[in-house]
Amino acid sequence: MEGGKEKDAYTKACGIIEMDPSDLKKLGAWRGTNVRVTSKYGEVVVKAVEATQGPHPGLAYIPMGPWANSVVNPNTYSTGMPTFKGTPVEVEIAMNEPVLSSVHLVQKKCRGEA
Amino acid sequence: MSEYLIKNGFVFDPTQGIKGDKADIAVKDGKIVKSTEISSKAKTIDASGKTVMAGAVEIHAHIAGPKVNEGRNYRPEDKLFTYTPKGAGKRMAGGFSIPTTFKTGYEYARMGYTTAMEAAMPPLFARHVHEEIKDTPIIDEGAYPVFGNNWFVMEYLKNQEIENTAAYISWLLEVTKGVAIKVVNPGGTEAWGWGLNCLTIDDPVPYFDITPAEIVKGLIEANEYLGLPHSVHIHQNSLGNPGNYTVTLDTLKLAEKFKAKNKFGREQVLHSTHLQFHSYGGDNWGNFESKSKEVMDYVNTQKNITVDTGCVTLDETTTMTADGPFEHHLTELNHLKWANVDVELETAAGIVPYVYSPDIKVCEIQWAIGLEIALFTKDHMRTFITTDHPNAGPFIRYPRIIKWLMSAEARKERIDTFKHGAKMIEATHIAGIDRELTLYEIAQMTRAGPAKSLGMANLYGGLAPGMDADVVVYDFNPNTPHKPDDIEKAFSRAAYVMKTGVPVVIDGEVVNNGNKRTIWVHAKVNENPQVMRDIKDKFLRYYSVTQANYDVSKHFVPNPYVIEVDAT
Amino acid sequence: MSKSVTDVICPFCGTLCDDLEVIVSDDGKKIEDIYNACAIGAEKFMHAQAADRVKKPRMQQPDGTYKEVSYDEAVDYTAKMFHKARKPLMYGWSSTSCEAQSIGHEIAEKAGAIVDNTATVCHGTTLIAVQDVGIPSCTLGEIKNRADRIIFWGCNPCHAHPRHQSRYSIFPRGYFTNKGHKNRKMIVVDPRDSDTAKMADYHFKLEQGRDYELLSALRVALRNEPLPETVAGIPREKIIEVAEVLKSGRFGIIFFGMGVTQTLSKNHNIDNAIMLTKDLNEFTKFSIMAMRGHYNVTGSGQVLGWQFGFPYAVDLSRGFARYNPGETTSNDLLRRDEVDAIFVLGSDPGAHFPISSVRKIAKLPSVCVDPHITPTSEISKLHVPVAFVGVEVGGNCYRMDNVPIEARKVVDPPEGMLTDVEFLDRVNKRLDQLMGGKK
Amino acid sequence: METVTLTIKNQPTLYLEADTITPDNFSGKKASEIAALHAYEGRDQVTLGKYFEVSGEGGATAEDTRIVVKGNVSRVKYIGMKMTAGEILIEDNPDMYTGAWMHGGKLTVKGNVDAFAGIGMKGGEFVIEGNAGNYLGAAYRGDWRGMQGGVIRVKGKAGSDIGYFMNGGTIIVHGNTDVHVGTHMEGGKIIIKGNAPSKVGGQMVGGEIYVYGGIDVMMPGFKYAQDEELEVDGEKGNFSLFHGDTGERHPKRKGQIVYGKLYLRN
Repeated sequence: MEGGKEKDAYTKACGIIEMDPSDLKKLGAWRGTNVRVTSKYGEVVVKAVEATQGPHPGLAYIPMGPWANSVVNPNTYSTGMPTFKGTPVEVEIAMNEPVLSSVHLVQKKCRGEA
Repeated sequence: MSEYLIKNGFVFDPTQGIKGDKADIAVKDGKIVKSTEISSKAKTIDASGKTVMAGAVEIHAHIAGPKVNEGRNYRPEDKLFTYTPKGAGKRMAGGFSIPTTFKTGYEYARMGYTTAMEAAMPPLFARHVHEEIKDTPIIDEGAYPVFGNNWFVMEYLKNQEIENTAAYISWLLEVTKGVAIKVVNPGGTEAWGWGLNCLTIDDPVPYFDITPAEIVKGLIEANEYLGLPHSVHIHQNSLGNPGNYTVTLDTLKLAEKFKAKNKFGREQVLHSTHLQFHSYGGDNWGNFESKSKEVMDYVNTQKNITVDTGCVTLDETTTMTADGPFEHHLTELNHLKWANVDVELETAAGIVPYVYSPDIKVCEIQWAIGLEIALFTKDHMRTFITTDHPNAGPFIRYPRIIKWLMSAEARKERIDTFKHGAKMIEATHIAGIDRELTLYEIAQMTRAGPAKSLGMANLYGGLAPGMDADVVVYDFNPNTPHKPDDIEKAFSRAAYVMKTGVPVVIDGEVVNNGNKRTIWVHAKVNENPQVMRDIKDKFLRYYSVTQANYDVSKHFVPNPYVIEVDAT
Repeated sequence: MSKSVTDVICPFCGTLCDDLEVIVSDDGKKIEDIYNACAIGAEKFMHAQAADRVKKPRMQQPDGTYKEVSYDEAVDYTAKMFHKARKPLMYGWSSTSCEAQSIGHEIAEKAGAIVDNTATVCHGTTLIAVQDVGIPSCTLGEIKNRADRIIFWGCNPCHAHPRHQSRYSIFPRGYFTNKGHKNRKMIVVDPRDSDTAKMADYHFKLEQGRDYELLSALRVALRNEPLPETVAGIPREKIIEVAEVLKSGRFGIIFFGMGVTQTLSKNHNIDNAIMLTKDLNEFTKFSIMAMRGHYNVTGSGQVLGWQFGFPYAVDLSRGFARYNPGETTSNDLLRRDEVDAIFVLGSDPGAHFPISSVRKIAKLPSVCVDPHITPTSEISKLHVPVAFVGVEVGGNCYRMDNVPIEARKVVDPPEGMLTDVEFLDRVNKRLDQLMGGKK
Repeated sequence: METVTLTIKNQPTLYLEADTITPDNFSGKKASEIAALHAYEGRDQVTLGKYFEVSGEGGATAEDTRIVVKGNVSRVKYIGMKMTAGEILIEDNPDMYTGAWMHGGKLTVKGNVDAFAGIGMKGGEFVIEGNAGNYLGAAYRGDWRGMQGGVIRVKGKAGSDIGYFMNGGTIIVHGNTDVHVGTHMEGGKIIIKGNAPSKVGGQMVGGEIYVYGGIDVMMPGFKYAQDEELEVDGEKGNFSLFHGDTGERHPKRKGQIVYGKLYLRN
């Protein structure tokens, strides 16, 4: 994260969704499968990984960065703070779609291409 | 260089004993000079029909540092509809009870104050205090580091090690760029580390095996050993509690056996601050009453004590003090928002908003006590006007306090609008006092007196040749009839203020940001390897910062005025 | 010959460790090694040394690519943007020095800007809560020396503040805590089995979004009032047990993080946590502290505080300062199209704001001042690289407990590279010229 | 009573801050003088006349002055701020701070209001025929003195944080609300005729909250006291009374603890 946001390491650390092993199984995904995460507010392709800090069936976690922010609830309830935590999402397999780097993801979203 | 002649004003200068005589004040290169020393090119300021005094000196206010800023940040409602927009050469300025740094500088200057002391600097936060001082325009400022609950001080004084205490004080003044020894609720604030307090001068401090009385005596002794410009400056135990005047007298009596030793002309060994909060009788809020007479009868007999009033102004304000347990007590009483910071090894601080309402009996009595202290005073060179800003009210109310002190009619008008006037009169002396202070006495209480108590009488508070050219002209003619409100109006917006030779206020408006200085005291002592070892050890084991990152580096004090003391 | 620089401040997180030792090459240009830092902090220092670092300002071209421009052109573009805009947003300020913040505020006054810092998406809701109910707190050394009850609520210091537990909260042996972690009971509240939660004596694995109810329940338990069978998925008996544990300590502390500030109820969660702390002070001594993220977000709040009276989201557009989160906060301003230009320094909203806000930034005249290439720099009209504060230039910073610590310079910046202070100073002067002495 | 009609003719590109639109400011003024009153768009000081067609003139006093605001005012803030008397009718949807710090008079909005409407309200009558945003009748940041008096009636639904730090007066919402109703409430009355999802009456010290619909999750610090037959907003109903928030401090009166009251309609 402090090593450079255009770098692969950032994508590896944050372009992921941590899921409970039982949820992965239900989805038919393996560790490292690319998945599409969709909420009321947007969608993003990230890599599914097994939660290291678990277990928590039904609960998934995209750490931070533009991947998470593509799907979070921007409602601030007039406090200035978007509702970053607790957004209901759907996860589906997206085997053939790439996980974009932070810079590319944001650029594409801003151009309306993603 | 610049020369000025302030002509034909009615001059009040206690340092020279001038009591309203018409006189001219000559200024050359930032200093007061004899009229014969300036050339014909000197710029003339016509002060005829007006009052001329030296720049006023604030001896005790909370205007810079962590708790002041927490007060600002946690009270957005204190700024609501109070802002003055930016102007030519002036930053925007806002806040009522806790103004921004810019507003602090501007408002002091507009009232004719040219020097102010921040009354409680937590050493660990000294850098923050100086950052704010740097951003406060016009006025000279200094800050008192707090010592009364400091682990080094308590450990040395437990063994009566005065020399080590003095060496530690000398070190701390230098690394924090501090001015004097401040003591707040000695021992009680350390006890607050465990949620406890010391309410008398003999309550032992948990774990440290020392009493508040021993801390105060030891620090007085160390102060005089060093010969610092100011004396020990104390906020006593049991502040704000009914019946606390006995604790106050007990503490003041500790000064009796000490004598001032310094080269600065200071005569007192103890300055007792915001005495109003410490002059309470009764044993609960129901039978709460004034004990100002008992306290001032003692103070009047003791030349080695100076005091300031801590006058209640009857405003909504923000209380803030290093007396952590007191603020917890207050929030339990008024249920308003409470902020607290305990500072490792050193001190603590608390903040609670407070509404001094003229409809509440206790507040009315507190208002009376503050004024009574000033009115019972026999020697106005030893009693100074403060509001303990912002604790008893904001400093912008000084002109109103001056009005109340100079006019029995103004006091009566105020009392007449109180909801519990009759009960208040029963519990106080104020209604029976017809004394009206003179402009000369006001000049003593706001200029010459505090400057002398600070040991800075050679610089501030007077108009004698050689002193800093801090000169104020008020649009007030003492020889013509006036209404009480004219006093308040004149002192609120000075007609002309000069700070070290630079005109900073004209017709009540700031015209120049001046050449503000930060004052600190460099007290030289003999090398003391033991104390240096103790300091190193405490940083390694108990502090959360390294010793190398504790010093306030020089660039935080860009325009210093260093007072040198040699105690070797 | 290499030389060692000691007592170096780590410009990563709000823990602001000040005991790093950095080994620097003899010419003062290269960092060779770092001691005492956590992995993230060490990476921050090494990143400054990256060979592919951008060294010149870059202007976005119509096709979306970037072209190098001079610092003079960058200063001119930035000043003209401020001159033209009627309500610019100046966002970030958390990864820079107080000196830079102060010059930024001067520009903001002239431009009628809104100054907002990263608290707006981290602990802004904490600041709202503090304004509503206050905050009993302390410095980190107090915790090291006294604390025997430690709560981590919605935070995971094992990952986000790696040295927090060893330096201040769990392991150190202090004056009254000479047995280190054996003196302390640790309670973690987190819906996940985080690595921090795994170390705890008690772990409340609560339902997502029910922090407010659980905090209330602990307060009800302290007053011995009846409770429902479960609250937030936690059984009543457990809540009562933990309330007793908290009461029985001699000095307790609640640390909380974005797990509470960003969850439903937001400021109310913190408000209730503060009130729980206040309640506990009727039984023992208790404090509460926000685990601040960026190393100098606290400093931004301090400087804004003494200059304007508000800790973030300060609207100077009408020539005086106003503040109201929900209106003057970056994400509300962007969502509602309230601003007509954006200047970013010391943060990366492109990565940290919801994508709907980021799209708005991309459409506005925009300047991003950042040593790194970031998602923000790559959607801004102008990217201005600067020296790393805390590595290549010093400056004052404030730790999460508001303790001021002055960051040190360790190595020289690349030749010709401006610092934040230098760049802002030039923009300020250029803006004065453009305004012709007015405003 | 004289009527001044403001019809918006130019939309601001940013937002217009028009705290001068009150009967207090309009009284005693002709149309041309009203058009010359100041407003702000960003850092630019502008006049009302730049954005509004002004017709009619103010009455002799605020009490005798009625203002009708026509057209799309969704980018206009602060209409009716600090008004003390007279009437304002807004035919469309005004933005934030409508009727903020209102002291008296009557303010009617035909459409919806955005956040912070009626904050710090002290008196008067405020009717919103559409929906209200967040922080309706709430306190300004940091102030422990929220709504003190007056009546706010919302015919539609309301957002979160209504009646935050409320001390007096009445808020009636005919529809549903979002989370946090009457948080830190110390006095006054909130009536919700629809549902309130959760966090209702949290940290409540005093005052009354009525909920006719459902609450998904109750706060833990509310304990059932008794059922009561009451007349509320002109209609009779049977309610279950809960006392709370028991996690909060509560004053005592005549030896009895005084709780906040939460009434759920049976």
